[in-house]
Amino acid sequence: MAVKIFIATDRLDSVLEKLSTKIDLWIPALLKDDKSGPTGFVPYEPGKAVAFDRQTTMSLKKVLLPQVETLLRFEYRKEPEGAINSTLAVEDRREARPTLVFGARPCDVRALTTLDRVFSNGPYVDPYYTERRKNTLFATLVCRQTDAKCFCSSVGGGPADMEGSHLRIVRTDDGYIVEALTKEAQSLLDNLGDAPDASREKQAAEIVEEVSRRRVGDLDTEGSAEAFRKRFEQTDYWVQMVSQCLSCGVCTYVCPTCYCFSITDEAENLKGERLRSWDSCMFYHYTLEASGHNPRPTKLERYRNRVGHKFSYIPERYEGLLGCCGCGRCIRSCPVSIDIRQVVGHLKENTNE
Amino acid sequence: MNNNPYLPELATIQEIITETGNIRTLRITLNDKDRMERFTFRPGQVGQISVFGTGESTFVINSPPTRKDYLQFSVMKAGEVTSRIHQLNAGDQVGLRAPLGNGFGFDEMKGHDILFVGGGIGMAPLRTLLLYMIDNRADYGDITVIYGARSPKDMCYTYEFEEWRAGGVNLILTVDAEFPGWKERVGFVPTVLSEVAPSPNNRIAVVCGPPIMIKFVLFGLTELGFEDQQIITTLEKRMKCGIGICGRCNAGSKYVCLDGPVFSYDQIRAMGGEL
Amino acid sequence: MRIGVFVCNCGTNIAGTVDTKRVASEALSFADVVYATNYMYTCSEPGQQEIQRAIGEHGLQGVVVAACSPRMHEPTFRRAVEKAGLNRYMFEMANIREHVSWIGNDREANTQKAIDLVRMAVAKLRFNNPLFSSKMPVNKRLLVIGGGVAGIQAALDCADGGMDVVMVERKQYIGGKMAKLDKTFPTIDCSSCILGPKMVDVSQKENITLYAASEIESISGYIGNFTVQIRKKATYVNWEACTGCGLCTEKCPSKKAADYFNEGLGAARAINIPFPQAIPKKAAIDAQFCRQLNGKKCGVCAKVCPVQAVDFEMKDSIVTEQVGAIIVATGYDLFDHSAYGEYGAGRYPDVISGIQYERILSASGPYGGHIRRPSDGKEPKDIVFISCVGSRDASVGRPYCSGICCMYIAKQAILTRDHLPESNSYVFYMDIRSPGKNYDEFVRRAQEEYGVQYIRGRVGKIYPRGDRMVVQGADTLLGVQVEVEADLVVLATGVESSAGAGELAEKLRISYDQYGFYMESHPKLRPVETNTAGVYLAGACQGPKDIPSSVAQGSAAASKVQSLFAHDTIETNPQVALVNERTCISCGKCIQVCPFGAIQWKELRGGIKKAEVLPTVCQGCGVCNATCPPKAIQLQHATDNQILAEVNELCA
Amino acid sequence: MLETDRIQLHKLVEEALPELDMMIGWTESCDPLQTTPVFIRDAKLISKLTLGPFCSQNLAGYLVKPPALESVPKDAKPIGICVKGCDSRSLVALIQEKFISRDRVRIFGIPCRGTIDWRKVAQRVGLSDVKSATVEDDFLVIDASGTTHRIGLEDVLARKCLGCRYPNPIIQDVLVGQVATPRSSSLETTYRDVDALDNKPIEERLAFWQSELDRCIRCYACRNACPLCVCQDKCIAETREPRWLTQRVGLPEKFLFHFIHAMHLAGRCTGCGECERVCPMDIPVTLIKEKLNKIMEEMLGYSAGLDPDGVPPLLTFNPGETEI
Repeated sequence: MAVKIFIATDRLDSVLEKLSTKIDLWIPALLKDDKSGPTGFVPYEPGKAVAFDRQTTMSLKKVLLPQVETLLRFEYRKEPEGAINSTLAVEDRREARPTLVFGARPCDVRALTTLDRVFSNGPYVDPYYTERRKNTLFATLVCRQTDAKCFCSSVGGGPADMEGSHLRIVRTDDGYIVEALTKEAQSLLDNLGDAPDASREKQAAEIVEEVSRRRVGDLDTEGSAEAFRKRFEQTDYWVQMVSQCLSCGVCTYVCPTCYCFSITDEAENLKGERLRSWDSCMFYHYTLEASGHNPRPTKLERYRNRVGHKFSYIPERYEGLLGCCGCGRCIRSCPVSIDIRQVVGHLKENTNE
Repeated sequence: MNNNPYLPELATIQEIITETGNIRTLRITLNDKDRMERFTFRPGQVGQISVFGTGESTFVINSPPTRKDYLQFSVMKAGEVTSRIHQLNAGDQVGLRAPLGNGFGFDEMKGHDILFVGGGIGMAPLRTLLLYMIDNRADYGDITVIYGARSPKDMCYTYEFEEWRAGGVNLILTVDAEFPGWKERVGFVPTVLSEVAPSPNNRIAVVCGPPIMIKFVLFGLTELGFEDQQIITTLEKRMKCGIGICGRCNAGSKYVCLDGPVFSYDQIRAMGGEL
Repeated sequence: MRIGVFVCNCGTNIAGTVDTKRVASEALSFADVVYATNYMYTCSEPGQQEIQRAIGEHGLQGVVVAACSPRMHEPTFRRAVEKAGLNRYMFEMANIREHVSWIGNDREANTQKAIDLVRMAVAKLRFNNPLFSSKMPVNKRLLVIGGGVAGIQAALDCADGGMDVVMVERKQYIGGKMAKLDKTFPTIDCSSCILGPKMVDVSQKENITLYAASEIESISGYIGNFTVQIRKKATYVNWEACTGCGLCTEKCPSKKAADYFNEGLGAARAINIPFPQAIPKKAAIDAQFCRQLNGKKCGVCAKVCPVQAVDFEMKDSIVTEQVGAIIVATGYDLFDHSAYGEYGAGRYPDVISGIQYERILSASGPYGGHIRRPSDGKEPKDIVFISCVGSRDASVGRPYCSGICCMYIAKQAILTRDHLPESNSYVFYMDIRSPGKNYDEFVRRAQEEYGVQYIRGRVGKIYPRGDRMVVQGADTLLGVQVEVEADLVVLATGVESSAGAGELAEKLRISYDQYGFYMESHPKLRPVETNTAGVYLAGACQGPKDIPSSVAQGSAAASKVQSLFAHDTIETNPQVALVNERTCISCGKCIQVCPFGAIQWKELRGGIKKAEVLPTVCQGCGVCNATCPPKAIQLQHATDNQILAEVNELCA
Repeated sequence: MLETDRIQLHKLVEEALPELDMMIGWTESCDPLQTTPVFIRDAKLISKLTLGPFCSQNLAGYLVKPPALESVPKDAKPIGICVKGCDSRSLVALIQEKFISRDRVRIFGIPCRGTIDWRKVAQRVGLSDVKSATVEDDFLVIDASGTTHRIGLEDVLARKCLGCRYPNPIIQDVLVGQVATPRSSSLETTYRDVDALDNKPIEERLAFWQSELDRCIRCYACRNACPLCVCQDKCIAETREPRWLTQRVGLPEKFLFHFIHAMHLAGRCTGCGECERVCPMDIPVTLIKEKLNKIMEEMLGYSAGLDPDGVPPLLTFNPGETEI
């Protein structure tokens, strides 16, 4: 059982290829042939360039919560003589194969703590997510490429935070040191490489130590739940905060903790399926009722709800845990540069104004 | 329920009752006879009815748990799913996920006088509790029902008003405007409420109806001296999963599908706007 | 939903190349179909009864009939399902005859196609909703636009039926082109003798209101309830007072005004009554030629008028009329032959148009009925008629046949011989079109009894030689070039749409073809109706026509109006567009594009504007739906979801 | 020069603000390469207004998108807005379609020398931390990860700017700064990217769009950022009544969405490029609209947003037209 191996930079692809024979492997990769273009997690294919140099545009949540998945299939069966009482068959087919996400970031893995509580620890357990979650391991990179939009340390995480990860990846000058953090992960490293030599191990340890000391982001979220409740009715505050908002769904789709979904049926003649697809609380239709009433009719209520969800409602519902992992994707991808840190930061300022 | 809370149980429509021009009542039974026999729920809990190929929609189970021949749902034609439900016939197959939600605290109401205030289709959630109380009549004090609709043609459950009265219910009916042949009251529900002026002493008010009616009834009840915690209503929101996961039916940190749909007025006040 | 499918054999019409039994049995496998059968003649009485029986027996909520074109029997089947208690719009038709059995012989392919069409119809029906019509009151007044013979006939027919009629005529007199004619073919009876009494009737009927020298300003509303604004043009004579004595014309010093009635052959006074029999017989001032109106000192007419009817200050005025139906009878114009350079482009005074010759022939015309040529007033000896000038000639944009020229040339040639027995008439023609009753006989008479020389061929060139004209052409029957020297050349100028026809069509929201002729609803089955309900066509505004056809159409349009006016209310067609106010974004694009003016703004509380469809005006064309970006406006019987369902089935 | 313009703008806004309901402009954001829209009612905030090549957002859309202005009463004061050349065309198009009445806006016209595409900057300096970015003459000076980069402005301008024919506002009440010179005066230059794609074989074009649109995540940023996508909350991409699209994320749905979007803009798109700029997946979606715009110009001689009184060709018909 290997606990720790070294992978030279030029051997990464062959190691990944070997790994992909043991387990379904997902890696962060360029989605467009442009080194600064969008990135996301994709199933490994030989030769596919790993995008390790930065945080991915899209988070890894789709590994556990695909943008669209089939919940159920159904079929009406008719008697040959066109009987009125056609019978109905409904099945749910779930498939959760052992999966490894290689090259996750601490913030992304931390985001799963939110998803876990919602999908697996509520009064109802979502079997689709939960079964995938149980079968998925994360090899997480000690994160050295944070930028001005990252704030993981502000929301309880950190660039070297390995909570929820099964393997740790440290990028050194000439390669990667991968270390199994859990027993189940050890066998994955078998026959993949040799243990690192002492100097590399020392370098890795120094990196881990150095990164662990970093504080990424200076947002103070202490008391934000309370501050949000006080701000809730202050329309002026929210108008000021969201006037720029275009009400598009980018922030929610790139967000690793945004999990809201819709369920729709699609059928052709007698057969069909029930789909679950990502939805966004930024969309008008998200809460639109059949009567025409909409409790969150404008971007003001919708944006407020998003902030509330992450910094007030989720903490209130789930033992104080914030619904934000500080990855900064919503800031990076926002077409109008809205900064959620500002919105949350201001919550506590002059609450009485 | 099975281990997949998204998987509906198959059910068959036994009977369809046309209540009004756009409201129909379905009486359905689960295809699994054992399940149907073991099926229990609290008045006020809801079910998700699936019309496969169109989708799911949430309705309160408006038959009481004390009457188990069928589960009854009243459906007003409004959106895609309800329109499709209106095309169904007895014998057709649907899916059902139930019971969901919290239901009324009928035990805590024991020994109290009860006031029901319902408007239009809003009578549906009240009916389940009302029939439950009729079936356990001795546990409750005075039961007064104020039920209003736009016109007699828009009133549901007219065929069982006599049964309600026979069950010891003070049933007060009203319509918005004069109508040929109408012998009961005329006027909006909040107005009738202030005319009837039921005493708030030891009484719990259960309100359901269109938002505008609820607004004025709440105002009226407060005028009459009802405290917030004496007033109970059920909320409606767009729902998808019905099990507190999909995220949309929240009001503050509460999910209407999971923590509701029944809330007392003081709870609603604490939840903030966005209703 | 419970759907029944009925596949029609149509005898062997369909069953000959489609396995209808298989289509029916396949239909049973479609969602919601609970009953399917095939039948020999579904449209027959027993066939309809079978549908009604099945509706009762199987609790059907919707019916699909796979048979012929819905144009044929959709109304039949709708009535049938309605009798059985279904809403008539819970019915769909799959056309497996015109679209399948009649156009292919491959039984297998046909059967498969029929199955596809039925599957599409079923898919659509699953999204159908019951539709209901409403009733609107009918204002039983008729507007006739155009006072030519067609309009006169329509107006008189309706007035005889007791209806109020409003007639609007652009010129200052009614009678149209026919009033200018001398005699009419093939009977050679006097045009003004047969038209005159009808014109008088129009002026004397109490229930006809005549607005001459007036034009349609705007039209709004819909069948049964139109509001019409009429612009009464300034005539500078108070017609209430004018007695038509003619004193003003006599004294008018402006003697060189254009004589429109005589097609420019004579000269008129600036104030005049166009012709003695004019209805209304009222004088009007031609502002272009009036000295007083052109800033010179005159005012003679005002001074001599015994009733002080002349009013130089008169302005156009607008009157509003409410009507329930409109007959458009705006007639035609004659082709301007100056387009033909080879015929002198209108530069030779002795190359004239047919209508000018008509005025020459007329006893009330500029030459008192004596045939003279315009250049020097000499009696012509050799006269050449040339047909198809501005007809059947794509090079001048007139590829169609004007229908009347062959006949009027024959008539004019005969009349010429009557007037000038010594003269010679030649007719250059392409083909002779004489399909009416007694028409061909008439042309033969011209050739055989009157010795008119018919030369089949096109004229290549006309040019002057001395004081005569040389007509050069080919005799295609003999295959030789011919040259005829003539004193007078009459060009049979063709028919074109009336000037301003397009603008009027826009106001009426009716469609017109590329030549400006108004489009009928159906060329065979609805020849006098337009696609705008309540607007009917009569006469040459719809296409070239002779007098009998114009009169017949006038009466036909009148009968359409009378059957409309036989009801106090009309049922609206619910197959129209409807706006979902919740999704309407108030962009107004539907209002801009609606060809019928059927959409207007509706103001909601708070000043928010939303589009609103006038169901009686809407013709269900769907342009609005195609234009509406959020698809908030939907055709009730062809919603996006219905069409998408059909497309999905087609692609399945 | 930029600083002079900024001061001029502040002065002009200061004078105008008392007569305005509010002023919409740009201000600095947490990203040195991108500004963020700012809505000013308080004179104290005027100093935050900024100008220059980082002001890429087209602000015209805010005039028609809820809730910024929906509740503004009819008799309210006009709204001040900063517009570049391309933004002004959007404004003109909205005026043409009567979404905005001309007298409800006070237009501060900003001649534009091109806007910066942060992706092009990233291609040169990497995605590492950009600490600051300034413009010095024709250069962009970037301090990123401790290194100073000096890049020619021309090399990092947005794609749409390179073929810009209208850098100066079409309409304005006041002009801030010096008139700019158009980068293009011909269809060839403006539509060079369309032509380049059109010249490829059809299979290649199909493959191009398949691979580009495959990245679409249906976040609708392109739609919501488009100033002329006036349906917004009522967009048929999300409705079931009618149901044009399913929620699946296959290519058919993505194609359908993007082509419906483009068709709805036929004869209306002013080529501001916002759809492309905001795409988180870097899909060149403006190219689809550019193709339509080119057809409009060639076939009907029409270019949207140039004439406040013009009628878009698809909203009219000519009575003399032969095929009606």
